[in-house]
Amino acid sequence: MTTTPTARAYAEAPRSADHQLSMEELAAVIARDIPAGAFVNLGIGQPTRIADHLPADSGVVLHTENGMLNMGPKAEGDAVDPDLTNAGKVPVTELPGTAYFHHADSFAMMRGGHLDVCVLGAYQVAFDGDLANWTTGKPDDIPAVGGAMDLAIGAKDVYVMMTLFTRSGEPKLVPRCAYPLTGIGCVSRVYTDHGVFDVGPDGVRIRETYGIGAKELAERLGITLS
Amino acid sequence: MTTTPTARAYAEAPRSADHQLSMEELAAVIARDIPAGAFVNLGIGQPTRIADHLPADSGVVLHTENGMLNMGPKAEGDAVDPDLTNAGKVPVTELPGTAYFHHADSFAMMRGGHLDVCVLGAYQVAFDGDLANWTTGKPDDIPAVGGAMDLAIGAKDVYVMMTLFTRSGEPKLVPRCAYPLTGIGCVSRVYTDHGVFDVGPDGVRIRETYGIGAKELAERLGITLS
Amino acid sequence: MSRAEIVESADAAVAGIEDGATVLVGGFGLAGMPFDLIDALIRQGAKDLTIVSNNAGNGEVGLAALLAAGRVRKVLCSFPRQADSWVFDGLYREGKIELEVVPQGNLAERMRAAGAGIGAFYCPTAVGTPLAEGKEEREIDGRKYLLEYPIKGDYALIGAHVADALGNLVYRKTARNFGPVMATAATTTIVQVGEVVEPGTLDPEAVVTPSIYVDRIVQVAARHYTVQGAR
Amino acid sequence: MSRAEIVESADAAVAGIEDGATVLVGGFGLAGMPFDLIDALIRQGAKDLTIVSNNAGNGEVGLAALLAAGRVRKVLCSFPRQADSWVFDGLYREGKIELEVVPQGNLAERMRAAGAGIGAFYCPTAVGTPLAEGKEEREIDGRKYLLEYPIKGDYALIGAHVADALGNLVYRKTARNFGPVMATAATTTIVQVGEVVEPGTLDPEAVVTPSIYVDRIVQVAARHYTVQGAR
Repeated sequence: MTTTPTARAYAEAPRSADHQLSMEELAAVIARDIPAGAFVNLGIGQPTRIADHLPADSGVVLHTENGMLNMGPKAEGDAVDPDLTNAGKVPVTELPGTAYFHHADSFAMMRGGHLDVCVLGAYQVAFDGDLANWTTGKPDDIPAVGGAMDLAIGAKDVYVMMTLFTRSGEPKLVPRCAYPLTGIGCVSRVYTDHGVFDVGPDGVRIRETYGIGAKELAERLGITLS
Repeated sequence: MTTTPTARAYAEAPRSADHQLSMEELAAVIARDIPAGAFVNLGIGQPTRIADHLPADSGVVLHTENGMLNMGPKAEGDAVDPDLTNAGKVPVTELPGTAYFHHADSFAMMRGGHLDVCVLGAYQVAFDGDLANWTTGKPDDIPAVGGAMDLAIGAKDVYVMMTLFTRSGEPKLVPRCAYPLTGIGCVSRVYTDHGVFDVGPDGVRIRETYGIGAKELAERLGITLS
Repeated sequence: MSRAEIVESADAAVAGIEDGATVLVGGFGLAGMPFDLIDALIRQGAKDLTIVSNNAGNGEVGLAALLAAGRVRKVLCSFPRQADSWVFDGLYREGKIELEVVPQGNLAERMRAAGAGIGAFYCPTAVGTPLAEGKEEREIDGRKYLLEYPIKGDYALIGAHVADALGNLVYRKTARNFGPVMATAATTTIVQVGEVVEPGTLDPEAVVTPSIYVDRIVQVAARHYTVQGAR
Repeated sequence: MSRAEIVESADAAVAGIEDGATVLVGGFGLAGMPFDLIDALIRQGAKDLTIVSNNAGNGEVGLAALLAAGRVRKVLCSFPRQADSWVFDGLYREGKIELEVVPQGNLAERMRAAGAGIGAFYCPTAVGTPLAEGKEEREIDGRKYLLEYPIKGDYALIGAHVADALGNLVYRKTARNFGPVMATAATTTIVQVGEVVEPGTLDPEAVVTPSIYVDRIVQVAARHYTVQGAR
């Protein structure tokens, strides 16, 4: 089913920062890379922060899979409306030019490839773009997938935002995912606190590094620099 | 593909009229048989007349497959609006409680079996309910199907309204259709100027006769009375 | 389905739901959840139900209360596990309830297929994942798809904003979610609304669920639950 | 597709349509037919086109004029033959144009599938008829279905009523017909509207085509053609 992850991997003169990025700084980096006017879905959790870093004039239109385009910021105080939430069920607002639609239309929009970018969290991403972000597969875990598998295959570009290492120091960008897959070969770019990577059929490539050299990063991940 | 039409056919004490019905009278008969509150699609041509014979309090809701429920009568004079037509492209009106929808939603409504009754014209109907109404199959005929095949399989009950015989006297209710089929086993009842028939997997049964005895009618059609 | 019936109470609306029925329940979390109909269903007593819904209940209300009452044999949903889904979690861990996890988009599209007369469809979601197990895979134009079958309900319980007396419905903001799709996919669609108006009041261009999909309507008092932050 | 572009003329709207392109053309008869865009396409000169539309032109205007100009290699439609379809009829009988007849509902659903990422679907229409030839048949739950594939367009030309500056669209009455479905099924969707308004003017509950599906918009003057009685 999944293809063997290619051993070919390379890095060329990556941009860099002199320190590991916080999730907030990383959100700003991703916001910078989202093209003006793009239609974007920001997954539940960390990716939600990216919205705060989009320039007001970016013209980026946010989609939420529970049935809305042109979603505005989180609702506060009196603006909270139980009939208006994002996919994480957090109360949000609408912007001028909002459109509402039902779930089948909303997922048709995603799965038909109309979104430009989707940003998701992940447990693991493989060098070839395989994604694992829906279940740890532990026996006592109650499985729950939500829209994860639809989002994974649904945008022109699927970005992942995550810490590069687990708390115990294991890489989450890996030759092959150990966790149950969400989608195969679906991720094109991985944004982490230690650096940014392109992934896909041609393997992994370091784009930027933060607080670590490309050579050292490649070694920690088992990437062969070409 | 089509099942062999059953030879079993019967008639039991049909109601009758002392004369062949005009298409206008036949429209009134069909209107009488449409249940109050039903959702109904009336095909292009003769079936359109049925609308004029529905009692004002029938609560029948008319569907037109180009995207409308609760269609009103034909538009006259200033009421003509080029953006509001029926499936025959005749200008119509809307009634209070109209809903508009696009073509995929409209045909989903039909094909999902939500309409109670659809009334269609026909070239031929077979005893087992096969329908031929879209093309004569002549070599110089330009094929054109429109919504005929979707309508044929789309309603809980598909009625046909037609003259029983061609101008040259050939029956149009036949053991097996000679014309290319529109749908198999889809018609449940056939309303004609000479009588009304149930058709289907159990064969043909005379329900009513107009200006002809059941025995004579059965003979002309080659129906064996049981 | 002939013309929609306006009934006097939520209890009248859910009358006749049989033991063992498959019931589609609208709502995404709390938005669009038909609380009054679910409460009436608990009073009505039907058991051994299969529930199709995005989630498996929040806190102690709505679906969670139906589950707690022991009426549900099986849940078909995309996301049972939530911060406040302790009722479901407990039943599941005790082996007292069956669970079938369906990707959210498949849940919607499979119900649409049921309503639209589609026999099955090839869908790109879940290819190569554990949820592909047992499903037919086919490559079309170089992409892999799984064959997905319709999900049909005996009943749908949905919450809408306003109905007209014919049964046309409009929804409010993201509370629309699964309502319009479920209305098409059930043999009998039962709707609670905040208001019933005369035909001709709703804009025909803005009707979301045409009357043909609606069987019973009950008007209920507005009720707002706390919005929680779990998916 | 990034944000919709509002262009100054129908000519600018159809710029770049390549020879050999597949173009979805909205309208059911004359209602919703994007006349200005078609006229501009004739001026633009693209040839060898495949046209997907419900009909194959009426009288001498719109699609009929495009056909008469010799730009169309193939028509994929449900109902070419009409009382006033003499342009198509002539070309067809002379063998100068290819025709693929598709049931009207399949035309709509196959475009929906293209827009929704569905690889193929099993549909009950046309089973046992000449239009089933060459199609895969499968029995599901005791009913027979044919396998139908998506119809994708390189371009869609559609007529809508009002757009907002982001590209959200509303339609008018039965002129809605194929527009919303075609908008989802084309790589580039080009829309003519009677009016462009500021974002926030359209009711978010009543938007029929969300802006994500729209690439170019041109505002045109109202133009009414005689309504004919042919299907």
